[in-house]
Amino acid sequence: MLTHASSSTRRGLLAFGIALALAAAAPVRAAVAPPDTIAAPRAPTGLVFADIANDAGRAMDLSWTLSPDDTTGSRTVTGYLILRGPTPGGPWAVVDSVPAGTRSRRDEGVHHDSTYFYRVEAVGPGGRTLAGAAAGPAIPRAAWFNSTRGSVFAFMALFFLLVLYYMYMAQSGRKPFVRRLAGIDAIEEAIGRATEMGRPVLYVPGITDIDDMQTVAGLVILESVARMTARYETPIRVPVAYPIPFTIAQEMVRSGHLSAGRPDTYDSNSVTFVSPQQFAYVAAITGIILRDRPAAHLYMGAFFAESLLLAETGFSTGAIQVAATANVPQLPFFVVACDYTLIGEELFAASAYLSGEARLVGGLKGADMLKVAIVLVVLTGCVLETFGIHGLTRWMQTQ
Amino acid sequence: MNVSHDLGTWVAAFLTLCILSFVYKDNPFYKFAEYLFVGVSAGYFIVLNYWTVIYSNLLDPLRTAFGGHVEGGPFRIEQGDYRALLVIPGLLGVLLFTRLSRRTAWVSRWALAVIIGVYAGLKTTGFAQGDLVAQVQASLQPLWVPGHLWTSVNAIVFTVGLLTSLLYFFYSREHKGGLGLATRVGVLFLMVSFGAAYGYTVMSRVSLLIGRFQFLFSDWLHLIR
Amino acid sequence: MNLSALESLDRRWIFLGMALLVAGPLLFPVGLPLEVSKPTQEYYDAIAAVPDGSPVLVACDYDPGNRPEMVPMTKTTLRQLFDKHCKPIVLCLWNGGPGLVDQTLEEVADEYRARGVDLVSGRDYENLGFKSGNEAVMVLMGQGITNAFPRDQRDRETRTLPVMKGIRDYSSFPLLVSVSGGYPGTKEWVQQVNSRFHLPMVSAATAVSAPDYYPYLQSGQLRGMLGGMAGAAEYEKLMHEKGPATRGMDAQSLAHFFVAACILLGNAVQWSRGKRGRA
Amino acid sequence: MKREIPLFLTAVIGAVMILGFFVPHPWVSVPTDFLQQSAVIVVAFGYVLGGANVLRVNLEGIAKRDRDWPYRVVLIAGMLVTMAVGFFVDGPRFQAPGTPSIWIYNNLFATMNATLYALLAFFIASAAFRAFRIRTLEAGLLAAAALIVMLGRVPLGDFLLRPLTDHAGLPEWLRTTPLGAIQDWVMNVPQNAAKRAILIGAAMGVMATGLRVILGIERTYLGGGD
Repeated sequence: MLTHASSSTRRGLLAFGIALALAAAAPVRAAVAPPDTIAAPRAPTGLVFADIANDAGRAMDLSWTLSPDDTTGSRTVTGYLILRGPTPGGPWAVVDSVPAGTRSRRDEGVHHDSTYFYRVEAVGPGGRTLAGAAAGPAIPRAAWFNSTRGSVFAFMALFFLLVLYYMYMAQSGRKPFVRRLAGIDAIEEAIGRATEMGRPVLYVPGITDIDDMQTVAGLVILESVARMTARYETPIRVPVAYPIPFTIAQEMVRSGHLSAGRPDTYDSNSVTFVSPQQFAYVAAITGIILRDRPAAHLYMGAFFAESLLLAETGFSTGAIQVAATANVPQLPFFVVACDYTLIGEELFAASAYLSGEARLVGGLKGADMLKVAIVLVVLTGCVLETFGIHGLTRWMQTQ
Repeated sequence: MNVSHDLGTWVAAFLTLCILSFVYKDNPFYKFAEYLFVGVSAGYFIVLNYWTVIYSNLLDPLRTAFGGHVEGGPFRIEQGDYRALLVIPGLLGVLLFTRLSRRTAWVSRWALAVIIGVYAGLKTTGFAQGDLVAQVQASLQPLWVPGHLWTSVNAIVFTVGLLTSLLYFFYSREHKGGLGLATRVGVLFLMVSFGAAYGYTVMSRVSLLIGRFQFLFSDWLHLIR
Repeated sequence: MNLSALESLDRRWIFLGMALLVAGPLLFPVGLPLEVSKPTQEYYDAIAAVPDGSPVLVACDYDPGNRPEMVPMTKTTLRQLFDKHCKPIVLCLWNGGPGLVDQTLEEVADEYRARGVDLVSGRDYENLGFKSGNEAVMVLMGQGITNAFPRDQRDRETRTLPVMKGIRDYSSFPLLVSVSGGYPGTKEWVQQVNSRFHLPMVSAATAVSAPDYYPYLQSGQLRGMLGGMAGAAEYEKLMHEKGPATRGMDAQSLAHFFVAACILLGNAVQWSRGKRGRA
Repeated sequence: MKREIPLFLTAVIGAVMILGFFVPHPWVSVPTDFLQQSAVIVVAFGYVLGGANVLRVNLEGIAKRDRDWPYRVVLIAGMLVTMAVGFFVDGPRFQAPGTPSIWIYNNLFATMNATLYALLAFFIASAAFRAFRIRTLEAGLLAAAALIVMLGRVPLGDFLLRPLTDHAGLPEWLRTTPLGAIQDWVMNVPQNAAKRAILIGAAMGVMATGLRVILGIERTYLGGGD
């Protein structure tokens, strides 16, 4: 594994030891035939090397034609040694040994952009024979661009440019049109209903930590929700599973009250830290649902198996429930038990729409444009494939 | 009845029943088991991460680095042998603990920034290649295969489902007219996929219960093989 | 029948029904006949196509929470590999998993040792153990398996193990088997390793995540897949085993019918109430 | 200082990681490899920190004598015993067969972990009964697909149908596994199409987030404060 000169010598010695062991074992294996009848094997020929494309220059592929004596059943050849040196004249170091019948090897002990020469040697009980000339100069090139990933680069670059363009547009005042999601109306309706009934709103920002973007989206939506509840003077309850989202949730609710012009109504107990433990968290939420009887349940964020318990308990109290998650396996439980469910990326779209932040909206618009591009690519590709033209499909094949 | 004589199995069976009692109602036995579980798993995670990562990927290589047994050469970093450089992640890891105090918590952002940066990069490229490009590429299929009517019908249904579902998540225009029609078709496909997910989730959950009953009946009570 | 009585049904009656329907067939098995589905067959074929004796990377990303689905799959997979004299290189990226994964591996190895097959840990198979970091570990392994895992589950130095000789990075493996309980799991291996390092892979997944992996199956990113306990049971059938998944399928069948009945009955109750409401 | 340096670090590191995907040259790949190794290590510290947090929260609970404080004592006892055994009794080979750590793992951790998830089987049945409402065409389709998959994926469905469908004149799939075959079709065609759309959409969401994090627009992870 190590490439420094001294280490490759060490490695060479190791491989040489293996070769000696092979040679030492050979007389035992050749016991059936008298040892003196076995001649040294004839040399392997045609050693060729090939640099591996699109790599960091850490390996060189070698292949050769077997020694004519390397046939099945023959014991003349027991294996091959691969030798490597910095010049056609050596000094040579054994870098690998392979058993008889092997035609190729990858030398992974090279350093990028250095010059190497290779030789291959047949080993048998009768002796060792070095192949005629050294192959070289072999230079493992370190590539500056992995050309098999061109299509990934193209899609990524297109996407980033679109997003940046629309962000720029949005910031310079030409905010792109983004339709209002039906889910947002549903959230407002639920809050309105809770206000009418004089009961609190329950807001659950998911069960994951801040490293999950769904939690972030959930907390962004929380700010808008808190603004609405502050305006209506409806209490809000926010149980949070992790410490960092907890502090952020507090801030979001406070700033919601602030931007509604009601900093005085902010209740520091409305956001509570529960426990990252899934079932303890669920038990706390179902406790709130059954005890405080909120009239609106908003589940916005990442949910796992607990979605089913939340949706069912919430359903049984007759509250309006709106859910949003990008955890697809949990969506069916929300869809059947909630009044409205934001599906997958609608969670992020809602957070962009509600925050109204130009850059988020710009990002949304950029993603929309890439969707149009994908629809066009799929349509074009399907037509091309139907007529037996595979160029586009092949270009998108990546490594 | 020939029940188990192993203390561990009895402890495990007792805890299994404590937790299963939750389906009757929340009770002290369930709570006992739940808190014990949180404690044991927190302790176990610390031990596990210490020995398998902090010790083997950080402290052990650092000891070698500062113990004077430096092998290899100038290129060892290329081979993933970082030695003394590992002081950097070690320091960042320790910085995380400034979170325990409110006043020093901002220092932990440095460590957090490194993690967030690494995962932002990894996820962006991983999703771009594995999900976006590879999935779009696999969708480029012939819509008409002569002589294979059923294959062709499926290819067309699939493509219609894919494109209309994709358009459902289109926010730049109101869902009216042609787009409205497409998104209404798309939502039907989405609902079928949620139904399938529902069915498979049922299968998963039932399997877990089967596993627990298999434990109680075989390991503990020896009722079944 | 008066459905309105069911409206206020205590849900514990449903729990009881579920418990009885699962327990019954476990105690008194029937053994319903199984048909092998296409993804399962492909999973089996992909492993069968691996050259005999080669090392195979087996990522066991689960914890005891998924045990009834994951462990039977892992065991049958290991048996298919050991039968081919392949060398499973096992690892686990889930915090809760390494103990369970290690025992599963050792139990299967013990079966073979009991039959007189000479299997030695570190020579014929290897458990690299746990590593935190999810995707970062996966990509790091592309630079060198032993760089990510300098020491294994038994605290041995992995570089010196005979089984690791000749294993450098992903190019040393003909196949990756991802036994996946969720995140991180098959999806992340597809994104970070299958595409990036061009390593063919198959997935043994929980039923919850199986539908999510169907697009990968269609695109060829996955060569085959076991979906949930049903997939595990079909795989056992292909391997001529009568394992825990096969034995659980009767209970599984009844429980599915029970849930289906709950959906229909629950809605019938609602509809009858709705009609009365309108009348 | 408190915000700028982390934002700068994230931006540079994120950009280098993306670059490392396209550029195999060691000048880029070596730093990215080092960053990945660093991430692995820092994440492990994160778990230790998580444990320290659990300890702190529960000690506070006990000090305040809150409602659940006796349970919190159980929690802390379980945690400390597990750690003491893992660090001082077993050491780095704590996962070898027969150690006290493995006993705790098997009989306490694994048992309770598995049983907590098994509870869901009960809840899924009651949720099916009480919170699965077919009020719209969409919900109807969802229910139909769910029923087909549930009954088609297990042997009992086709076993019961076989006496009805096993007639010589019918096609093979209908004769042997009618529900299984429909289940296969649902999974491979309509559900697969929608899943792929969701997958592609989610990929764009992640990429957009990645871009925002790198540009320093998305900074929620920095938490509150100045």
